[in-house]
Amino acid sequence: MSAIKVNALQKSFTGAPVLKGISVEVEQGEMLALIGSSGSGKSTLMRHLSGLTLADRGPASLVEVLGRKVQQHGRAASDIRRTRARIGHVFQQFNLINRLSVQTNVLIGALGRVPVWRSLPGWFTDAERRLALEALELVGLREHAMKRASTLSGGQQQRVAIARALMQQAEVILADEPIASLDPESSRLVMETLQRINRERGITVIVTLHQVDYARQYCRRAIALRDGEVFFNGPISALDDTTLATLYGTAHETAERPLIPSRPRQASGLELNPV
Amino acid sequence: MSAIKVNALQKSFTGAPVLKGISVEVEQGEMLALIGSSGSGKSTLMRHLSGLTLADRGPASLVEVLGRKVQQHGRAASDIRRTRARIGHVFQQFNLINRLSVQTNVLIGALGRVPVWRSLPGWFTDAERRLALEALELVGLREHAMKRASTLSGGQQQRVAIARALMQQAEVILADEPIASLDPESSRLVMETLQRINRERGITVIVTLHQVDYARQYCRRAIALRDGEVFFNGPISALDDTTLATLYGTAHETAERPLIPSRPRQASGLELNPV
Amino acid sequence: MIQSTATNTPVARKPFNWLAALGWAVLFLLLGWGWEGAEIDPLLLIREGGSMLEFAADFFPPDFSDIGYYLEEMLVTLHIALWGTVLSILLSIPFGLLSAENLTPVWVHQPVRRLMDATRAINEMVFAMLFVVAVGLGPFAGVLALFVHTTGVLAKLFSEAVEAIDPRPVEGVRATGANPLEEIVYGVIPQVLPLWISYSLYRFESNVRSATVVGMVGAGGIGVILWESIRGFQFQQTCAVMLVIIACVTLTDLLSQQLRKAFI
Amino acid sequence: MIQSTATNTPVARKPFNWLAALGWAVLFLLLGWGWEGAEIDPLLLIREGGSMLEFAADFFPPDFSDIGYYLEEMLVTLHIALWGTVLSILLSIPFGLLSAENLTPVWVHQPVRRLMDATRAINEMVFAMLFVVAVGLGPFAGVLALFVHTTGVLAKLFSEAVEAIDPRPVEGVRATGANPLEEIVYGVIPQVLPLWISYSLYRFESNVRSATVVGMVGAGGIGVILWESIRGFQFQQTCAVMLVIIACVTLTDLLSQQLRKAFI
Amino acid sequence: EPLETLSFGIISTESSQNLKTVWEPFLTDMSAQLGIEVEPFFASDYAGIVQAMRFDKVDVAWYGNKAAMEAVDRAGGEVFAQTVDASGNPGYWSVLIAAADDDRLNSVEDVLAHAETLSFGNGDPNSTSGYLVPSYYVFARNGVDAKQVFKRMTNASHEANFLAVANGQLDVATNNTETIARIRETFPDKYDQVKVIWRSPLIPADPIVWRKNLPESAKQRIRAFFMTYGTTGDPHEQAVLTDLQWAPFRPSSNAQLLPIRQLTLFAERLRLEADTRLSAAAKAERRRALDARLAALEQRIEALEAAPH
Ligand SMILES: Nc1ncnc2c1ncn2[C@@H]1O[C@H](COP(=O)(O)OP(=O)(O)OP(=O)(O)O)[C@@H](O)[C@H]1O
Ligand SMILES: Nc1ncnc2c1ncn2[C@@H]1O[C@H](COP(=O)(O)OP(=O)(O)OP(=O)(O)O)[C@@H](O)[C@H]1O
Ligand SMILES: [Mg+2]
Ligand SMILES: [Mg+2]
Repeated sequence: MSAIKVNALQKSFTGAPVLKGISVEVEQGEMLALIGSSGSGKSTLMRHLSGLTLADRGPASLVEVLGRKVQQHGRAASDIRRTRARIGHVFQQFNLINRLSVQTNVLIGALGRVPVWRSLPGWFTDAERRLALEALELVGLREHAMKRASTLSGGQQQRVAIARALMQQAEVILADEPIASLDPESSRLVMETLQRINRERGITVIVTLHQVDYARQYCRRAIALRDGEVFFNGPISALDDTTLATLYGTAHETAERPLIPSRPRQASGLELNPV
Repeated sequence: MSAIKVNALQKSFTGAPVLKGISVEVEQGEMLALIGSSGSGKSTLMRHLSGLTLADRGPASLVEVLGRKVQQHGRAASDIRRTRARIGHVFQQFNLINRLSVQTNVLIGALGRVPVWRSLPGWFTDAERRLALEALELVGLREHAMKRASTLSGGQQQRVAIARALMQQAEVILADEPIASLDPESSRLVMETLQRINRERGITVIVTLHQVDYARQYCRRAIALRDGEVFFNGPISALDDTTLATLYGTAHETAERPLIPSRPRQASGLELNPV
Repeated sequence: MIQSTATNTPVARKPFNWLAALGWAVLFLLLGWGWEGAEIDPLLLIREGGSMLEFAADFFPPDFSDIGYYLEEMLVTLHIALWGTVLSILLSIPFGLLSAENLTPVWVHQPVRRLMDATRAINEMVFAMLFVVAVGLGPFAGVLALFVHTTGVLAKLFSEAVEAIDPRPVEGVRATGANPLEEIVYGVIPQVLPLWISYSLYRFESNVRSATVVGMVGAGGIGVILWESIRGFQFQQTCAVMLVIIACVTLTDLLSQQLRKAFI
Repeated sequence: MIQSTATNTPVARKPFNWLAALGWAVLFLLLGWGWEGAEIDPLLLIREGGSMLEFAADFFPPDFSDIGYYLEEMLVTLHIALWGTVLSILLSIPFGLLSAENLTPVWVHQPVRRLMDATRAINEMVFAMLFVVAVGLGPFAGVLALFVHTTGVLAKLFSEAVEAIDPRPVEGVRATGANPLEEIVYGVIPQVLPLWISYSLYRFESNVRSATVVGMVGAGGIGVILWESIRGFQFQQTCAVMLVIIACVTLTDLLSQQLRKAFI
Repeated sequence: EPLETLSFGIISTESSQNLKTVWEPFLTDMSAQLGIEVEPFFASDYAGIVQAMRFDKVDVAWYGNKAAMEAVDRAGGEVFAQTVDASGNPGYWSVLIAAADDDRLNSVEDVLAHAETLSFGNGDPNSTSGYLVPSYYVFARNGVDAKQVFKRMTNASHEANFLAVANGQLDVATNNTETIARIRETFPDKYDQVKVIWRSPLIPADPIVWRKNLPESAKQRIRAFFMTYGTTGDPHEQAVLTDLQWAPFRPSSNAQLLPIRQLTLFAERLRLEADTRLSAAAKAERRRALDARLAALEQRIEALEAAPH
């Protein structure tokens, strides 16, 4: 069974198309890398998977996760909350609640399964608190549990976001650049944790990565977006340097202006002058 | 002459020491990599350099940039603003103003040299607007100039922050993980831009990096922080794998809990169970 | 470090905003019209400043001979204002959330907003009379009248704070499968709490000052004394009463600052 | 996916907050005491609900026979409220910024806050008389009295919005060597603008309603008509006047929503 | 110097409302006959108008008795005319009201006899008919303290007091004949639920006050206008007065305020007796001073009454 099924997904923001008819499928238990240049639509695609952004109205447009509809024709499914509880989403910008403690931020991961009468007054059980601390321990932040989220360093905040997703005990994990702000060792540990829960528990993992080396090391398959379209979809081994050069290089020529203008620098009027 | 001089810098937050007596010097025209594991104090050190955070009171504590005092004994210098105008700071969390347009965010970089009567009502000259657009072009965002900063993707926001620092035409650039959210091609271009302004204009650049490869490729010297102390300070070639392993690995054992507990997994009570 | 040598790069500017220009034009027209309508003449203030000073001098020195009585009435006021405010906070939380555009669909927040508009617009005196008829004269009628009016104000202020929050933390909570109540408790409330505290204490403070309703229904209190002393031309007593009120407002303000600090 | 098998991991909880507990205890004690003091008896409301309804029925149908007069007076009110509010906004911006703890040192914001406390606490009637003495009876005195009081309120609300901002964008501006004014214009104002707009329009709306001051100084306006019609037991006229005010409040609220939307 | 405009202050008094629409024709006539512009100010309270008169910002004002007394004492005002009720009454009366179906209460004696079981609605302490008059005639004269004899006493406006009695929340309350007349017109059913159980001596009708330092020529013209208005048989003028519910004005003077002054001094004396903080000596001292002023007032009133009108 496929864990994720996306069909004919289109999305534009104020007229500008960002996703241009994406159709992909991800098998249960896969660990998939989602790559593409900055602004190619990776985060937007991820947000569609958990139904936080709704697609443009389209007759064939459909997103299914774990066999349940998330959105269809640009309308959210009615039982979307129950599906979301089974999807862990690590946001690129972390989306922590700055004023709450690190531990509470992690405990929020459990909201999908804690009854409302306990969650609203914040009556988490000792077992849940212990679980939160263990998730924090797994990302190396056990001692920061009682700090306010806003006082953490960038990499620490990122790891809190990961701990929150772990706390959720989800069946699908969407990790949007989970190691962007992490040092090599922390990165390795986070990727290994993702790999382990993928291998040992069969959890489906989609991870957005800018460092292709990590994708090669931990994932078997990759999907590459370019300019809102699926540019590559296949085994990671097929991602050779030429493909990558086209993916990142050419994308800039079409989707955005070249970082280095193709014209000779002098003629372009851009020059580095003394200040 | 040294561009940056830091002496006996100590900082604690609510009692917990984060910087434990840092003394470093950076020569004019150097391109320096600042590395260290997550939470080791890199961003905090950077913030001390532009005087956004004040050190603990200490008799010898001193930060000087471009021969001018930024802070001494934990007190800001009186002419700190003029010094700040000469320091470009790319923040790890971008620190953009979400509700303003991308172009205005970049134009803010010019505030240090625009007279108040023009800056307050937002009367930037055409020359300044052109400069802002060229800075945006350099980071590949020319076409997003009129969008609101909050609607950009993570990597795009990071590049706006870089464009703002370029706009500032500073003599020292402090870039805090400027390529964390960027794809390989964008990363290369940003690092090359930094390298070019460093080489061609003699601008001093300090860049925080988690990807040691980039540090090796673009910088000659590195300073590594571990647990709030200078762990390494020397040519990048001396940064061998053992040093790095100690830097990142051992740091976790002292500063934070291990990501993988040293005890056997079973005994620790942590287990990956079916959900 | 980048500097333009060519001048042919087109400069991007925001397109001229006709709607905003129209808005400003209307505002200035209204102000010009109102200058006439409100008979504004700033020079008068300067020319006749002397009589203002003369009048102000009547307030000094303050006459504290009845201070015990003032404090007693202050207590009555506190009772009434406290209950009026606490009840209205309890109601403003749901109504404020329901009238926030970013939390509820248009067919919920529009009617709720209009209901709140009405409770603010209807004169407190009318509510006071309405409640007098049911519960009789006395502080309870005052509490009820303050309560209704304050609910209208607080619900509006609460909801507009909610509309200005950062949506990302809320999405973070939503993505865990939390239900809407949990989104609010964990994503919204922590962001707006400092502002909500400040609004609540501001309304408490203005309920302490409000003499009209409370005086109407015969509930007494410091505001009524103030009113009476002004109407009795006992300006030195007025001054003393005002100092008592200023002290109370200052205390509330300091409390507000401390409470918010704990949440910012 | 992680699940505890051992129970020996110590559970971290926030230490018990004695100060907060004390605060709550005091609040509940006061509320309990106030229950007596304010003679609260919710049952009365239910038992006597009938007479409330009966009384409310007197307000219908509204009597619109004098609608032209009401609209004329509404215009006067608008002139007065508009000028009173606009002047106070102009003053509240500097005072609000000066009394924000995160922008100014303690020896600036404390005195400014206390000054604002005083302008709020001193009865509007006193200000009204003060200005009557200088500029005579009429709308201008009303404008001035509203202006002073509204400044106190808006400066407080403005400053508390400033204290709740995200400090990071401000640091971003500061790091470019911007001076404090530029930090405010580029770092602070964009963040607080939606809230400031909502406060300003809220005060405009409540100035439209405020009959006390304006009536006091003989400036006329819709609020005074409302007052008089209630005194004269002309409840059907009262109802018509209230409907006019509700329409005005609703318009202001809708305007507020639109304006804020442009900035959120 | 001659007046350019005449500021005319009009307040809501106990016995009438200040409806602008009703006043307008009268003011137009006044302006036409005086030959100067009349600028009216309708205010809901007297405090501002009195201060304005003190600083010469208001020239003529229509006040209630209490306010007129303040204007005379503090703002250099002088009473020169008096309104007359359309029915010819030279004033109005303070009353005590009770529920129509309450058979226990039919007189002041009944009220005082059942006092400890009754809840009493007193008026606003600044009100002449709601507070001052009943305090003296009902309570001071009978040697009782209203605050103490009743089960419960509240202070509220006439309107609130009336409604509370009609709805049975109060047993007795103060009021005046003008308010009751208004209610009779607008709410006949409410009116029927209430009965009047006591009526005070006459309270003089509202005085018209000018500031004493007006130019003499202006005073003459103003007086002439008021004294002749509606007496010439002009049907328009009569219609205007009817709308205001008045008959033609009568001349008056500060002497009109003497009974009110007397009541005020009595009230002050009552307060003095109740004051527990003053020492016995200080109390006696002040009592003597008050008594002296009361005696002087008494003499003036007697002298006036003896003199032929
Ligand atoms: N304002 C603050 N209050 C309390 N603690 C703070 C504050 N700012 C930083 N810290 C703590 O100081 C330590 C160092 O933070 P810093 O941001 O300098 O780390 P860093 O080296 O930049 O890490 P990263 O690579 O994750 O960005 C962290 O443990 C962090 O929790
Ligand atoms: N809410 C929005 N309104 C307008 N445009 C948006 C919005 N969200 C995203 N976009 C635009 O959509 C495009 C894709 O954004 P997205 O965040 O998906 O990119 P990404 O692939 O995640 O990039 P990065 O690697 O930089 O995070 C960008 O050009 C961005 O500016
Ligand atoms: Mg992204
Ligand atoms: Mg950092």
